[in-house]
Amino acid sequence: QLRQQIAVANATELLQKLSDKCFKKCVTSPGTSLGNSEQKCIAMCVDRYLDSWNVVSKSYVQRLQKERQ
Amino acid sequence: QLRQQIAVANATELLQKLSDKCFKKCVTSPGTSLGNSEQKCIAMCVDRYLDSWNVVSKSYVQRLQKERQ
Amino acid sequence: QLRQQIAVANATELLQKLSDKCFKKCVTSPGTSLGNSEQKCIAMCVDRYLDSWNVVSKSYVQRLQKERQ
Amino acid sequence: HEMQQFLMAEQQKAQIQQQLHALTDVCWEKCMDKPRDKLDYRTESCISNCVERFMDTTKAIGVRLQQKYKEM
Amino acid sequence: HEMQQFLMAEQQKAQIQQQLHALTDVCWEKCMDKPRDKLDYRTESCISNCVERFMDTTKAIGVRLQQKYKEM
Amino acid sequence: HEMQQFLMAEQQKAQIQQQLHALTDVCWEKCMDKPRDKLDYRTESCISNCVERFMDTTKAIGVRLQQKYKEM
Repeated sequence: QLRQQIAVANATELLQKLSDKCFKKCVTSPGTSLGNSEQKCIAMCVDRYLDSWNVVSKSYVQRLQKERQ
Repeated sequence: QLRQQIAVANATELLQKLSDKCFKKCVTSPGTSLGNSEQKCIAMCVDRYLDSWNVVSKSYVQRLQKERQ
Repeated sequence: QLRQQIAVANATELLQKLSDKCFKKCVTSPGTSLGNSEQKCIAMCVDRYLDSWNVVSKSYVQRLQKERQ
Repeated sequence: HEMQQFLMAEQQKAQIQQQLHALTDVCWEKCMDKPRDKLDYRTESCISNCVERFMDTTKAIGVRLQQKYKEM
Repeated sequence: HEMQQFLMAEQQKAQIQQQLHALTDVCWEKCMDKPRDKLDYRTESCISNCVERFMDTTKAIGVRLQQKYKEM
Repeated sequence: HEMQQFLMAEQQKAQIQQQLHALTDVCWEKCMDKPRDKLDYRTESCISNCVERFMDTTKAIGVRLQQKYKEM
């Protein structure tokens, strides 16, 4: 149950961070609906952020392993 | 007592946010006292922030209600 | 033990803040190693941040004392 | 049970307050330039659009994340 | 009682530390450009003015908020 | 004892997650301009360098802080 709470907390933090960052990058002047290009930008923003998360994780783990040797 | 703690926590967070935002917006180069125009700017900043809070609350609640239908 | 926990929490927060601020100020485009000028900038950044911390503490305590009178 | 209900209601209220703080923060930065003596119409509609679009954005991201998790 | 006093004193200390972190943060961003090899006089007085003016600002805002609450 | 070990392992996992969030945050701001339809090579290597240099920076600062504490 604790494990689940941590997973939920993580997903929540990810959703908050993504909303914040992708809204700031993609919706420069908020109108009466999300335009097409804003929607595309948001989708790409999410995908690139997850890519970045993966690159960060890989680099971080490699670094920790190098330091342990 | 819990209700009171939440209210206090909220007021504290509001005071911190306002100090931070209005100081950044209104006091560009801090001198030996708060100038007249800085004081006016701070007062307007507080009033507009509370206005914004009200607009946000109204829009947020309307949206939640629309989604529940 | 509580006192120690607070001290550790403080040191951790200081280390996080310093990493964040000095990395942003000194490493503008991260390369394959920290360059000489980046290292110097980081060292100066830490020293100046601690200086600033001291100036802030002194001013803050003086102000609190003035207000108590 | 009453205590538990009370606690959950308070927790929910605290969460909503938290979201209002966050939204006001985002939309203030997005829409407010120099604070003036009145909230003009342009800024007001910017803020209310900002809240709506931010919630749209969160929703769109939630959907996208679920897709991604399924693909994994 | 001793334990309680100790805890409250520690809590107060932690709060002050927290405020010092926050103030250093704000005034560093306001006053420090590129870090140099010494804290020059101009930056030092900017920081100490920044602390004083920030505390003035917080006070002014506190007063204004109380007025507003009374008007409600 | 098992429970304690489990809790510590979970705590450590949470700390690592926290660091990954923070690193992704810093390196995203440092390396990503407008998000495109692919992660190009330049951005990818910027991010991985960013992680390495950030960790170097934290290490260098830790060393410096310890020196400073000894001098006090």
